[in-house]
Amino acid sequence: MTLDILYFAWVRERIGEPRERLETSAKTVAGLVEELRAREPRYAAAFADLSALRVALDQELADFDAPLDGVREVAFFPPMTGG
Amino acid sequence: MTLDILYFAWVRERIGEPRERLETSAKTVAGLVEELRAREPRYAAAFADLSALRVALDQELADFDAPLDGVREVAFFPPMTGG
Amino acid sequence: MIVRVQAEDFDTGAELADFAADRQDVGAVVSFTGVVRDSDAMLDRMEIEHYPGMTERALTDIAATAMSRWELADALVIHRHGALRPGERIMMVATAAAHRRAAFEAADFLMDYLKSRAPFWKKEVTRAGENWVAAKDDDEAALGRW
Amino acid sequence: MIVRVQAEDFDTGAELADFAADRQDVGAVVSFTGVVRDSDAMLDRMEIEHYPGMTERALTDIAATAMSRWELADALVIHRHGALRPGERIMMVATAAAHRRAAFEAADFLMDYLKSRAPFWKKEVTRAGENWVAAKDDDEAALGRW
Repeated sequence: MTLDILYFAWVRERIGEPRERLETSAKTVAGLVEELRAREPRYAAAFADLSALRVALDQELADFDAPLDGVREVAFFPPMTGG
Repeated sequence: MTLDILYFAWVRERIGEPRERLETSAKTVAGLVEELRAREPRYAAAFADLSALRVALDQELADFDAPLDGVREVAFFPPMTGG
Repeated sequence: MIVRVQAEDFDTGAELADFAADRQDVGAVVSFTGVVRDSDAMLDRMEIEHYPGMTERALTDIAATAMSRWELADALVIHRHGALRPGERIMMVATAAAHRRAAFEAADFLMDYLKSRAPFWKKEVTRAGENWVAAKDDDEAALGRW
Repeated sequence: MIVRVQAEDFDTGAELADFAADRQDVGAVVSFTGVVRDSDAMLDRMEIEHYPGMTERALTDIAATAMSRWELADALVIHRHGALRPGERIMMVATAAAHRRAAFEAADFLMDYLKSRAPFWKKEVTRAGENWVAAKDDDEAALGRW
């Protein structure tokens, strides 16, 4: 499965790029996070504390145990601070 | 004691004038109301139901049992509907 | 603190543009504008009577109470009197604060008090006749929120 | 319903002048404007990042929810992104309704949801350095009000 992975705010800064395309066989967001963490220290740093992160699947907020079935775009970011 | 008496909204319309000057020996607003009621049917009509009226003494909201001591201006009107 | 009672129209946008401008501690501005409504297309005009002198005093008291109860940078109240057509602005309030909660609450408070404690009376002149708008129990009860 | 996400400034007054104009059933218009605050004169600028696509979608969902929960004639949300100086407008919401309670509550609701559910992130760039503004527990808790 090919996914577009997007990073925002300090997640983007820690990982060093705003987006990448990834081939994965992960079934859930949590599985994808495990895969990313194992890649490089900058990913391990960005994903160290999941309670400080939010995830959106195809531009809708989701949980970390959500399945990736049929998903095209996954975004990781800190809690939002609009307004 | 000489008082300026002001009327607003439908109180003004029932009494037929916006203000008048009155010589009175009434001690309280309620006493003044009794005096006014006794004058003419239009006053009796305007003051028939005190629960539908509000009173201000020298431009501050007051109760009907408030004393008139030192007061210069008394205003009678229905509940306010600003905004 | 700005309190104005006037027959003339006002421009909500222009008032807001000037309001609390150049205050570096303002993060939130809330405004409320009241407009003459005509849901059933019967209204010719709304006539607003007031008590000159007491009106300014009551509005100033209400605004000062808001300034003391919330941390506001500024508060503004404008209320018109006279004959107003459907769609015309009747009044506005605005509040400026560091944070949104204070600005919202203070504007809400200003409106509740202005409705029931400022000496204005509205008469509707419709095709079917004239009638004084009655105060609503809800509006009096709303004061209990504060 | 109007939802705009833009880098350019907007004019609160001009937006309000056009908003819900010519609606005879509107008696109450509430607006909220958020401004870049600089209480201790340290801020150079606020940088607002967002998630193009999701932002418009999230704001539209939030505005549609407000329209369905309150009897609103209209709702408006404008949010800027990019670098903003102290005193610059960040965003505004406006609501129009027959009655004031609906207009106030819906504006308050829009702000609470927009704070915590729309994908914006603020970075403060001060003389002392840069830092991402942390989400407040209060802001998340505020959603429980609705």
